This record gives sequence, structure tokens and C-alpha cells, in this order.
Amino acid sequence: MGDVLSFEDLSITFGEVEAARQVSFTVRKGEVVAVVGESGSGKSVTAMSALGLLPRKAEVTGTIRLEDREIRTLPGKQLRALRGNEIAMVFQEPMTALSPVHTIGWQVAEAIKLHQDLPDVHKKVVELLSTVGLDRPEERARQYPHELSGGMRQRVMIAMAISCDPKVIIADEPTTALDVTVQAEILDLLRELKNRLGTAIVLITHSMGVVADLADRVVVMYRGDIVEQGSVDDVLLRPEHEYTRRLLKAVPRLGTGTRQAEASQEPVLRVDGLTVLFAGHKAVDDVSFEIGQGEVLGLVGESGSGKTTVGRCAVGLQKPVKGTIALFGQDIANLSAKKMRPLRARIGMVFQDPASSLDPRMTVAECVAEPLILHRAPKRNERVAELLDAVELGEQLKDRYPHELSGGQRQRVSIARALALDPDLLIADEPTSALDVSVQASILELFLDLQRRLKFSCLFISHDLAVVDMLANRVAVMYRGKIVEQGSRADVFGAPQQDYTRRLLAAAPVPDPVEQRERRVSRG
Amino acid sequence: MSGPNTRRLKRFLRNKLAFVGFGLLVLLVLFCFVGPLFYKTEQVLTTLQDGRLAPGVNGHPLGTDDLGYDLLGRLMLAGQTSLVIGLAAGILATVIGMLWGAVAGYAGGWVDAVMMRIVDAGIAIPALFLLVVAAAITTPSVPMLILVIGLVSWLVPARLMRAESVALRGRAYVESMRLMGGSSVRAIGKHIIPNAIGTVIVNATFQIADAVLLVAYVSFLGLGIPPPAANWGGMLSDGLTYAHDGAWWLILPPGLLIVMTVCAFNFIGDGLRDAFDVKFGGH
Amino acid sequence: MLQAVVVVWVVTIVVFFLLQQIPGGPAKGILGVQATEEQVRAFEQAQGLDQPLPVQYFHYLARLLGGDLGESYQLNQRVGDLVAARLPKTLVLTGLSTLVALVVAVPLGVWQAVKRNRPTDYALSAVTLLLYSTPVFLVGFVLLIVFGIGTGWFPVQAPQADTVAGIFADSKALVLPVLTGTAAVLAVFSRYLRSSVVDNLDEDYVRTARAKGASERRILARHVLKNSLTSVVAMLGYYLPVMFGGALVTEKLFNYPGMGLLFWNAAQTSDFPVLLGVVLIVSVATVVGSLLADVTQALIDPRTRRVKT
Amino acid sequence: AGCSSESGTGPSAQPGSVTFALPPNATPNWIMPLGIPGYLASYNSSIYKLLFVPLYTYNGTSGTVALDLKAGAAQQPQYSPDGKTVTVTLKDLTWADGSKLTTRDVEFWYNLVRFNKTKWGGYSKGRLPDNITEFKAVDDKTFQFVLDKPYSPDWFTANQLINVRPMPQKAWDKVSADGPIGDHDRTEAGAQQVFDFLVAQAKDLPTYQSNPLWKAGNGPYSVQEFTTGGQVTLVKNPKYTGEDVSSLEKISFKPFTSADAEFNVLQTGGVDYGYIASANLNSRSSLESKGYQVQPWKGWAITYIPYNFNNPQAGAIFKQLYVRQAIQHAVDQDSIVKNIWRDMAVAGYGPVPQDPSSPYISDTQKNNPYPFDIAKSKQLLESHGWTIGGDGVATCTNPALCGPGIASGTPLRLTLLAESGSKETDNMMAELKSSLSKIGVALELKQAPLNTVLGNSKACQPAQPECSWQLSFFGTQGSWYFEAYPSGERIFGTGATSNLGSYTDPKADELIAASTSTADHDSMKSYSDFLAKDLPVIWLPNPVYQISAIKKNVNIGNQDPLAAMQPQRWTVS
Ligand SMILES: Nc1ncnc2c1ncn2[C@@H]1O[C@H](COP(=O)(O)OP(=O)(O)OP(=O)(O)O)[C@@H](O)[C@H]1O
Ligand SMILES: Nc1ncnc2c1ncn2[C@@H]1O[C@H](COP(=O)(O)OP(=O)(O)OP(=O)(O)O)[C@@H](O)[C@H]1O
Ligand SMILES: [Mg+2]
Ligand SMILES: [Mg+2]
Ligand code: NI
Repeated sequence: MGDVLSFEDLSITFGEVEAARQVSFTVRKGEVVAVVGESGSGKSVTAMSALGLLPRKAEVTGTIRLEDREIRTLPGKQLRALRGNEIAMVFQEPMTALSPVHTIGWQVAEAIKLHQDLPDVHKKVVELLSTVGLDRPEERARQYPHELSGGMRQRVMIAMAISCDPKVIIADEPTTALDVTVQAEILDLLRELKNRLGTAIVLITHSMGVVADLADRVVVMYRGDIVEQGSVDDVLLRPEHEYTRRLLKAVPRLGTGTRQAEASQEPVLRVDGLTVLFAGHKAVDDVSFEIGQGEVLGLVGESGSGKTTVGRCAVGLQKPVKGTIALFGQDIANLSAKKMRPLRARIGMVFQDPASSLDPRMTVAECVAEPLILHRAPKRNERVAELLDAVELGEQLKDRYPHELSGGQRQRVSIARALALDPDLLIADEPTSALDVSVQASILELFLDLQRRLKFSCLFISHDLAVVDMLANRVAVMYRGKIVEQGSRADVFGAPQQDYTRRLLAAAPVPDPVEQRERRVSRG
Repeated sequence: MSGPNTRRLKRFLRNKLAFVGFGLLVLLVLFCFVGPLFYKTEQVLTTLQDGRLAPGVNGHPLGTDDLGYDLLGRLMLAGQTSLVIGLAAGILATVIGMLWGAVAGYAGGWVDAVMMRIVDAGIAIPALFLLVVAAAITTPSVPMLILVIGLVSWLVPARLMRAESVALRGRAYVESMRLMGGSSVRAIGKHIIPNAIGTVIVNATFQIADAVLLVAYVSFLGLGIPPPAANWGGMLSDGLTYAHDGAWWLILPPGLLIVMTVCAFNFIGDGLRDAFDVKFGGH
Repeated sequence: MLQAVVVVWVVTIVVFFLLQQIPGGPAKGILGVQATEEQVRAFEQAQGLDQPLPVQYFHYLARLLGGDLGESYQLNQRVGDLVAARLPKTLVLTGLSTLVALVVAVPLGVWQAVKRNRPTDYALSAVTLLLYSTPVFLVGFVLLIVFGIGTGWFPVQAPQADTVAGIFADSKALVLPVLTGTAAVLAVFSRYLRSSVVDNLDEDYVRTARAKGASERRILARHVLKNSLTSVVAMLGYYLPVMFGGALVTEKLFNYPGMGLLFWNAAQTSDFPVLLGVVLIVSVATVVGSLLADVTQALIDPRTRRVKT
Repeated sequence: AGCSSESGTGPSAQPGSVTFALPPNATPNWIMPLGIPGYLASYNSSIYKLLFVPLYTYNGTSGTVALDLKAGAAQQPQYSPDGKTVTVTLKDLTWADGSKLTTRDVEFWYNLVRFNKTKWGGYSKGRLPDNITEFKAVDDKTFQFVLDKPYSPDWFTANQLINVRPMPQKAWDKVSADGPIGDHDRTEAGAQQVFDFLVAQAKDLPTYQSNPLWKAGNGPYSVQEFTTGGQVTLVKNPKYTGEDVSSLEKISFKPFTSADAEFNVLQTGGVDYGYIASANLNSRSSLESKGYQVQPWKGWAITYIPYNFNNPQAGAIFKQLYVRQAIQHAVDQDSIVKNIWRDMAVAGYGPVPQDPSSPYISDTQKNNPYPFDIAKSKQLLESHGWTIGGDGVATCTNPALCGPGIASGTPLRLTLLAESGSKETDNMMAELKSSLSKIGVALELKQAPLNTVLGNSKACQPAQPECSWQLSFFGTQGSWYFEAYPSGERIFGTGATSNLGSYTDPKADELIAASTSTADHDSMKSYSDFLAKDLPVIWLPNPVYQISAIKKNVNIGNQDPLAAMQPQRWTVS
């Protein structure tokens, strides 16, 4: 009794692909069940099946029950009566999950009107919007999705989800696109809802921090199977299955870093008073820093704080309105394209998104060879083989196209390419944000190893504090275009001076439920 | 291991419509270019006495026209002109449009603004005007029609390509190549054009179909190629004047062939669109 | 806005200088074979054709800025008056055709998208493609033969009235020409809409709407359609010159003297002021059309709403 | 068919009223009997001649082209024996304001033309008004023109006096709309002001229906409707005092955008007097069953392809008479007429219109000196040193025989620029190319719109770049329409503007001069004989002016080869 939603022997296949096999678990009233597992393990399809939202070609067997009604076999009309009303869903992508041409108010109102007959829907809409913590709800209701930030949009999604007081909310990676501070707020919101309304929540996520923060129970999926389930403390602290252990081990933890700031040397990159305007808005405001020979500078900060822009300026992809950038002691503002070429050979860059930084029409080998061709390096083929070897990509992969690789493999290709010319400076822009934790772990390992061997200097951009903690010698924290704090890794993470840095550190959840609970309490 | 091209081919062949289109096109080409080798007819010297025969008379399966040319043979000859002009003009328009759009989109800034305002102006000038002026300045011939039709229809591909180019310019792989010291020419040639090729090829098939129609339209307006050359559009518009007498054989065959050609290229275009569609791609 | 003006200006230059490339100059075209040397000279003097080209262009531009499109060489009317008389006619015809085409194409395109890659979709695709690939003059001709001359259901001429009200009053006579115009663009619109709806059906917001419990019908009508229309509206703006070309055929077949015909005749006789005037108006209309399309698009799609300079 | 559908398009013409279909794209746009360049279209003069009676007019409705005194404003002109003075007596006609037509009205015309000759549409150097040295008013009804030299009376009346248009001096001799009437025309400056004022008024098309100037006429009709779109309705003028009284109450001229559109309307009975394209002749019986009769309207014209004798490449070839003869022998006019024009054209063998018959045509021309004969044609070339090669093209292999200026190895390759837009022309050109290829002449066809063809085919000197054209065809509607007297000074006289191919021959010039300046009728015959043999151009069949379709209850008599209309004489039964 008390099971609100239960899956029994649920199997889902897409033609050949078995996306989920014999999946069984239940969610009780007021309980949060987290579903974790590597990418493609069947988390989303399982969740989607509860609402009958799978594409037609999916074959589903097994039972899904809402309280004691079998819902998998319900006819369309009854199923629709259920959707949004008793089971609601919050989707991963807040950017695209809302219709761009309808107002927020209209979309929330629609969710209500489809199931309820209220005299004053507008009032209810405003109420809901303020419930999910949007300021000026009256005004927000009249706005369009593009006028809202990602976090706000995610709140709108939640407002829609709770509009009919559903029995279950399924939240599919509700915070992946958001930065830690916003993430923390969303999580608080979900928790509050659960407490107040007794809603059952199925939470799909790859962040163990989130799991630790919110979940009561955890279901671990691996290649379509549930390999382990149990209370959050049991699973996170005392994992039984081999895969769960591997997964947890791969999660980077803040406060485990070891690298020290090194003695100041001739700076490879010096940025002074950098200011960048986008449509009159200061994306980067008077930023100055240096990176010495062989040093890794971690650049952290919330989403949109200007990290990528700083990185792009450093290599001349973006023209600043003010400030100087000196590469290897030369001010690049005064360099002609021709003089710039030899400098370019000494810089490598790994872009934020591994998928888009490789030309989909070039093979792995061609991608890696491109800088060699551009700078007419000798013995190209040998060098490519050597590089692929260095990033642990086998010979058999060299003729594949990027879309035939996994995310991790793609990231390695772009690292190999960045290192092709033995750069003295590497700019790595969130090289792991698109990856799942296990893949991320292997890339970070590789990176550390290469950096130790090749001794290149590096600007390492990330919003994941734990990752930076692991790699950086020194850390700079950006907030709204400004560097608010910089110093050695140990200083910044160990004894933050600035309020913002402290908030950032506090907001980052740790994948330990006990510790996380304490942190939450201390945060207040 | 299968490269993206073989996979694309498979996807293309799996699309039934595309397959039908491709089959149609092969048939048409065979009819126009191989047909005359087996079905030999006089298409230069006139025989006025034999003019305007109904189908079947004197061994002319589709009858003859005013000048005594065998109509079936004429359809083949006309098809060569229509297909050649259609293909060449479509490709010309696509190539010009592609390069123009790629450069404009890639360069951005004022170069882009100037180049695209030229395209805007071109779009704003009715194609009819350019056709009329071209007909007045030069005399119609196959190369001339190819050039003119190519020149009036490159604007849309240019627009399309520019949009692609703008989007691709910002892609990290183009930026990374530039960052590594690559030139603009390489960026356009090696990255931007190849990555927009799907859109471009699909558009090219539509351009070809449109060019075939435009030849018909131009003939209707009396700007066609002088006799004894022929094209389907010209035959169709000539035939129309006899339609009041129920001379279906003058209208139906060229009309049908035009429709078949346009459909064939459109089907192929649809198939290619699917074949190049990234959403269909992936694993 | 400034760019729009520049576009129109470029058009005037291109057109003006292109026209000068026509061999023989306008005099022969206007005056005919029998013209004497004296007539040619008198004509050229009267029209200022004996002056150097740039001077002629400047005169033209100066008058144009004063709102004067000049005077036809041979129609004995001011180009402005000619256009004022013909433009509404063409607008009525193309406007109605477009409207009818949209009214048919929207449900058709949506339906095809819903049934995509199934027999219904293929069948409808075949029908629209058939329409698309049949030259306009053939469509108009068949309509005329069947419904005009054959059955006598509809008049074979478009309304002959000179006023817009008069044209609408003769609504029966509008049927065939409007249908001809419709056939020309219907296929394009419906194919466009189909692919747009297909794209939109893949969007995440559709999934969101489904998760809310909205019916498929509601999703199409309230969500997808509005999103799809933005791209169709953008296309409409650029379709103007194409429709103008198509209008000529309808005008010739249905005895309806509009802009297409005015232009065509001027081209036949080298009536440069009329040619220039018509091309100018059409290009302005195109530019205005795309601006309007932008505005409409902004009305539908808030993302494109931004301050224009 | 049986159902009543359109309004006002009943199956037969309404009593007393006729709807006439104007040619495609013809919109009447000039009302003043004094034309300026650009506004001389025949449908304009057809209309204003019915409002303002011309001094003389010719027509061919009787079967030959002759002076039609009934439709003119004067008695037969009298020429003095020396041929240098012509005396004209006016008829009793009344202007709309009730005043009589007087010699002052003729003088008014003469003054305006004399002082504004370069602006006048009918001017050509040496002709009117240059060849009149003096206007003498004998009295109110009689005047004399004194000529600068003797002219052929036939020529002068038919080609010069027909341009004289008495105009209502008492209504029009002013310089502004509400200015006083006076003798402004008698001074040069005044005449110019009056001319400019009248032209400005005539340029105001929208006011044609209302402007009092245009209501001042003396003709059998007056304007009821004259729209800018070209719709014109004339009604019988009750005040007309002449002898050519209209039996029709009303005639409407209806504009059409294309022949197709006209044909569609014709089929539904929407016009009483229309036309069809020759391609639609197959529908003849269906039209006849709908109450129409189909009649060719033959034109007073000839159709030809000029040789450009000054072309640097082909000029020398064209100058050889045997080449021109060979080419003419290769033109199968009879088959072209029958199969391409479907008998709606008349084979032509010389410079005088072949049909209707006239006293001007020579027997030589009538009997075709160069009948279709490929063998003969081939033989002509071969006997002059040309040999047909493997590619089917003849080359000159014996320059001594070929003629001066033709080098050995010169191929017989010619280019022909032809008018586009007509199926019949396309076919005729294809036929020409085909038959010429049989005698070893390779003809390259190019097509362009009519005015490009005209622009490209100018009389020129060999060194000029515009002399690159070799052959040119612009005769879909007939190459040259004559005035009543078909003399050829403008097309075949040395140095004449419309002598496009720069044909020149002293004998021809002599004969032409004789035909225009002596009273001798045979001078035209000799001219016709000589040019039929000398082949200044390739003679081709002359297409009819139009193929008319006329309601059976409308009786129009013969159609006028001069392409004018006499609706006042039509009857509706
Ligand atoms: N529409 C579909 N067609 C075919 N296969 C699909 C489809 N949707 C999902 N799959 C497959 O089903 C499997 C499970 O996918 P699912 O989206 O549930 O993964 P996930 O666990 O949510 O991964 P992620 O963490 O990356 O979101 C994958 O192998 C995926 O490729
Ligand atoms: N091309 C651009 N045009 C206009 N604004 C831009 C552009 N690129 C970035 N911005 C804006 O500049 C600010 C900083 O962006 P930047 O990409 O540097 O952030 P970031 O710190 O890298 O964020 P994230 O963690 O999400 O990658 C943001 O407000 C962003 O919206
Ligand atoms: Mg997922
Ligand atoms: Mg970034
Ligand atoms: Ni398509």
C-alpha cells in the first residue's frame, strides 16, 4: 500500500535495441526515487513510458500502475486525462521544452484548463508562478520563454507540472543545464513541494550530488537493467553492485585536490584589464590574470559569467574593447595575421562541446592532421598515429567519423588535435561538461597525465568545482564578468575570501547523502 | 565498417519516392538520349506535305507537327534540350549561389551586408524582367538559356547557403581550424561547403525541376530557342493553340514528360533530404 | 529600413543600365519599321534620349525622388497613373490566389505532416507535385476549356471593371483566374508547410504539450501551427516577385490587364519608363513584402521581435 | 453552352450596335487627328477618322484600293497640267458647334504642321509639308497647294494629301484651355504654342471623354466612352451633315490582353467582330456553328527578308543576282501558304502587294519569275563555281565564276535574325532553313523580339559594327504596309531610311522616281517588273492582316486592305 507509481517487469525495445529489460520499481507517496546510471542506460525511456510518450515504434511489455490502475493499456482519451493531471513530467531541456510563440501564462493556463474547470484560471496561474519562486508573477505570465533565463524556464516547467496537484512528478534531469546555484534553488523547490503536497517524485539525474541532496531511494540502471536499488544511504555509501561502485568512484569530489601553486615564472599568457561588450552589456569586465610556464589556471564561475569569452579573447577569437593580451610576451593586438601564425602553432584549444568542435565530415585522422597540414609539419602520418596513441585511441578508430564515436572518444580526439603541434599553452573550455561521470573521469586522468608529461600551461575553464580542484594549480573565480577572487587552489577552495565564492562552494552538492544533509542544514 | 556515404546511399534507396524518382529520371534519360538511336526520325528537313498528321498515320505513332516532323522523335530531341538546360542551369545556379552565400555568410560584417543586399535586389527584380532583357540583348540558344536561367535562379540558393554559412561559421570546428592558423579559403572550401552540401544538393534538385519549368515558361512567352531545335515547354505551348480541336497528342505527351521530369527531381530531392538529414543519422 | 532603400536604389541602377543594353534603343521599338529618321530624332529629343546615360539616369532619379515615375513612351499616360490603375487589379488577383492557396495548403500540409511517409502523404504529395510541375499556362488553359468554354459555368474573362469594388462585384468571373493563380502556388505552400510541421512535431515543446494531456488535435491547432506559420510567412514575403511573374500568364489568358501585362507589353515595345516603373514598384513591393513578413513574423514569433534601426 | 451565363454577351449582336475586338494589347490612346511620333497606331486613326473627317481617304472595300470620296471632306482634287498645283474643293460639313468646314480649317492644319514639322508624326524630309511651297485659299470652300516640283497625281493624293486633316480652327486655335480663339497659328511662335497646347491636351487620356476640344468633330460618330484601359464606344453623331451617314447606332472597341483571351471570349459570343489565330482555324466549323463567319482580312502589304548588301562577309555574295535567284527558287511559297499559314497568307513575288489586284502590278511579278525549283536553284549555284561539300554546305571553288569579292573556299553560311513569338514565323523560318540546306546554303537561325530585330537591322555602312546582320525577318504581321499608292521610294530607294539592306540600283532608282513624279501609270508596272526580277530582298508570302470572325448578322462588306474600318457602312440585321 502507498505505492503511487509502480513498474513491473517493464521491457522496452526499439527494433533490435533493448532499451529497458524487466525493470521493476515503485514510488511511494511523498517519496523521491532517483534513477541513475550511465548515459543510454534506459532511464528516460522508462520514465517516458509511464505517460505513454514513447514513440510509436517502441515496443513495451510489462505493467505500469498508478495506484491500482493499470495505465499502460489505457486508451488514448483516458491516458490523456491522466497526463498532467495525475502524472506530470518535467523535461530535461528547459530551452526547447516550451513553445517559443506562446506566453508563459498561456502555457501554464493550458495545463490547468485541460483538466480543470476553474472560474479564474489567471489567478491560479499567477499563484503557481509565485509558488515556484518567480518574482513578479503577473508580469512573467505575459512574457515569452526567450525572455526568461534557463532557471526561470525550468521553474515554469515545474509550475506546469504541479498545476493539477499530480500524484507523481517525473523529473528527467531537471538541473543538468543549470549552474550550481540555480540548481540548488530548483532542488529546494522540489523538496518543498514534496513535503507540502506529498507528491511522489521520480528523479532522473547523473549528478550524484543531486541524488544525495534530494533522493530517498536510488535505482541504478546499467545497459537497460536495474542493477541495484535501495535507500540513498545504502546505495551511495555502501554500494553493492560492481557498476555502482565504479560509478561512485568516478565522481570527482571537492577537497581532494593536491596540486600546488608553483613559483612564479615568465608568464605564457598575460591578460590585463580585459573588457568585452556584447550589445552594450559587459560580458567581461576588467579581467586580469597570468598563467605561468607549466601552470594550470582553473577558471570557475556560474553559467554566463564570461568564462568562455575570456578564453576566446585569450587566443584572439574575440576582439576585446579594452585591455591587453600578451601571448609569450607579445601583445596580440599589434600582430598581423601573418605574424600571428607562428604563435598559433604554440596554442591548442579544446572547445566546450566536443561534438561541435569536430567537422562531422572528416575522419578522426583527418581532424587530428588538420593543424599539421596547416603548419606544414613533416611526417604527418606518424605524428597522427602517435597522438592517437597518446590519447588512448586505437588504430582502428582513425578512419571513423566523429558521429561514430562516443562522447568520450570525441573529446579525446579534440584533445589530440589540440596537442598536435606540441603547444605551450592549452585552453580547455569545459572539456568534460557534456560527458557522463565515468567518461569524464577517464578524460581527466588522461589530461593530468599528459600535462605532467608535456608541461604545457593551461587555462582550464569549468563550472564544476570538483574537477577544477583536481587539476588546477591556481584558481580564478568569475562572477558577472569580473574575477572576484583568484589565488592558489588550496587558498580559494580552502579559505574563500569572497562571499560569492563561498556561496558557490556551498551550492555544489556532494555525493554523500549524510554530508549533503549536514551542508543543507548549515546553509539554512 | 560503413562510411557515411554508403549509409547515405542506403537511406536514399530505402526512400521509396526517391527510388521512384531516380527510376523515372533514368527512364527519361534513356528515352531522350538513347531513344533516337533506335527510333530514327528526320528532325531538320521539313516535309510540309506530311504536316499535321494524326497519331498512327503514315507510321508516325504520335503524328506529326505543322512542318511534318515526327512528334515522337521530336519529343526525344526536345527532351535533350529540356534536360540539358534544366540540369546545367540548376547546377550553375546552385554553384554560384553556393559560393556567393558561403563567402557572404562566412565573411560577415559589411561584406555580408553588401553581398546580401545585392541578392535582395536580385530577388526584388522580377525574373521575368531579366529574361525579357536577356532575350532582347542576346538571341536564345542552349548555352544562353542555361546562363540566363542560371543567373536568375542563383539567388535563393545563395540565401540558403548564407544562412548555413552563418550557422557553420560559428561552429567550433571552423573556429578551431582558424585558431590553428587556417585560412578563410580553407574554412569555406573544406568545412563550410562540405557541411552544407546536404541542403545544397536538395536545393539543386529543386532548381533543376524549376529550370525545366522555366524553359517551358520562357517558350510560352516566345523567348525560346529558334527552330528546328525544340523543347518540351515549347512543344506544350505550341500544342495548346491546337487544343480547341481536341489534338490531345500535341499537349499530353510533352505535358506528361515535363510533369515526370519535375516530379523525378523533386522525389530525388526529398530522398536526398532524408539521406542527408542528421536527425535520421546517428546510431 | 535604410537597407531597404539601398536595395531599391540598386534595383533602379541595375534596371536602368540593363535596359540601355537592348540594341537599337527604344525609338525603333516604339515607332516601328516605318519610322522615318526625322521621327526617330524627334522622338529621341522629346524623351531626352540624346543625352549621355549618366545624365539621363540623374534626371530619372531626380524625378523619381520627386515621386514622378515618368511618362510612358507610347501609352499616352503617366507611369504613375498606369500603375495606379493596374496594381490594385493584380493585387486583388494575387491576393485572392494566395489566400485561397493558404486556406487549402494549411490543412493539407498539416495533414500530410501528421500522416507523413504513409500512403495518404504520398498520394497528396503526388497531387501537389502534379500541380507544381504543371506549367501555369496549362492549368489555366485546362480550366478555361473545361469550366469556361466547355460547360459555361464560369465566364472566360476575369472581371473587366476598373475599380476594386467592381472586380469583387463580378465574383463569378474571378473564379477561374483565382484558381489558376492558386494552382501555381498551392503546391509550394503545402510542401513548405508540411516540412515545417514535420520539423515542429519533433520539437520538445510538443512532448511537453502531450505530457500536459493535450490532444493531438489541440497540439496541431494551438501549438504546432502557430510555430510553423512563422516560416511560411517569411517565405510569403519573398514569393511576391514569383507571383508577379505568374500573374502575367493569368492576365494574358483571362483578359485582365494588370501589372504583369503592362510590364510585358512595355518590354515588347521597349517602353522604358513603364518597364522601369513596374520593376521599381515590384521591387518596392517585394521589399515592403519582406518587411511586412518580418512584422507579421514578429507578431507570431516573439523571438524575432527586436528593435529595427 | 445553352445556359445563359455572362451578361451582355448574347448569341448575336444587338440591333444597331457592334462590338469590335481590338488587336492584342492595342489600347486606343490618341484622339487628335494630328499625330506625334509614337502614337500613330492604325487603331488610333481608325477611331479619330470617324470623329474628324479627313480631307481624303482611300480604301479597298470595293475590291481595289481607291480614293473613297464619300468618306472624305473634299471633292476630287484637280492637278494643274504641269503637275505643280493642286486645287481642292471642300464639301458641306459642319463642326459640332454648327459652324461650316472652311478652307481656314485646312490652313489651320497646314500652319500647325508647317511650323512644327519636326514634332509632327507624319514628317519626313522632302515630303509634307516641305513639298508644299504655298497654301492659297481661293474662297471658303476652295484652296490650292502649290508644290515645289511636279509629282505623280496618284502618288500625291494617295500618299500625301491623305495626311491633310482639316481641324476646327474656331474651336482649337488657342494657346490655353480658356484662352481666346484667334489667328495664333498664322505666326510661327503662335503656331508652336497652339501645337504644344493641343498636344498637351491630347496627352491627357483620362479627359478624352469630357474635354470639349474632342467634342468639336464633324464626323459620323462622337465619343461616348473612352477609357484609359482602351475601352472605346462611339455613337452615331446626330449632327453629322455629310453623305456617309452611319447605319449603326453604336460601335464599341474592346481591348484584349492576348489573342488567346480574345479567342476564348469569341467562343462564348462576347464580341461581334473579332479574330482568330491561324492555329485555331481548325475550330472554324465550331465557330461557324456558333454564328460566326470566318474571313481573311488581306492587307495592302508585302513581306520579305532584306539582304544586307553592306555586310562585310555576306554582302559580296548577296550582290550576286544568281545567288539571290537561287535562294528565291528555293522558297516554296505555295506550300508555306498552304501548310504553315493555312491559306491565310498570299504568296508574293515582287514589290507591289499581290492581292487585291491593282493596276500597278506587272505581269512578271504576277506570274512569279522564280518558281520553287530546287534543281534549278542548285544548278544556278553550281554553274557559278559553288560546290556542295561533305557537310552539305556549298563553298566557292571557282572564284572567277563566283563573282567579285568572293574568295575561294568561302562557304555559303548565312545568319538570319528572325522575329520571335509567332508559331507561323518559327515554322516558316524552319522551312526556309530546311529548303536552303538542300541547295547547300547553311542558314543559322537566331530569334529575338520584334523590336530587337528592328534595332539590329539598320541600314549601315560595311565598316560599322551594326552592319553585322546578314538577313532579317520582321514580317509576322507583314513587313511593309503601303499607303494607297504602293511606290517603293522608302524601302528600295538608294539611301532611304527603311531600305534596311542598303539595296542600290540605278535602274531601280530611276523607276521609283518616275513612279512618284510622273502621271504615267506604267511607271509603277515597270518598277514592279524590275524589282520582281532583281530581287532586292527574299520575297515571302504576305500574311493576312487578320483572320476575322464576324457574326453572321453583321454585314461589313469587304474588309479594307489598308487596315482601316468604315463602321458607318456596316449593318446589323
Ligand atoms: N526513439 C528511439 N529510437 C531508438 N532507440 C531509442 C530511442 N529513444 C531511446 N533509444 C535508445 O534507448 C536506450 C535508452 O535511452 P534513454 O534515453 O532512456 O537513455 P538515458 O538513460 O536517459 O540516457 P541519458 O543519460 O544520456 O539521457 C538508448 O540505447 C537509446 O539509444
Ligand atoms: N556572441 C555573443 N553575442 C552576444 N552575447 C554573448 C555572445 N557570447 C556570449 N555572450 C554573452 O556573454 C556573457 C558571457 O558568456 P560566456 O559564454 O563567456 O559565459 P560562460 O561563463 O562561458 O558560461 P557557460 O558556463 O554557460 O559556458 C553571457 O551573458 C552571454 O550571454
Ligand atoms: Mg535521458
Ligand atoms: Mg562557456
Ligand atoms: Ni520536397
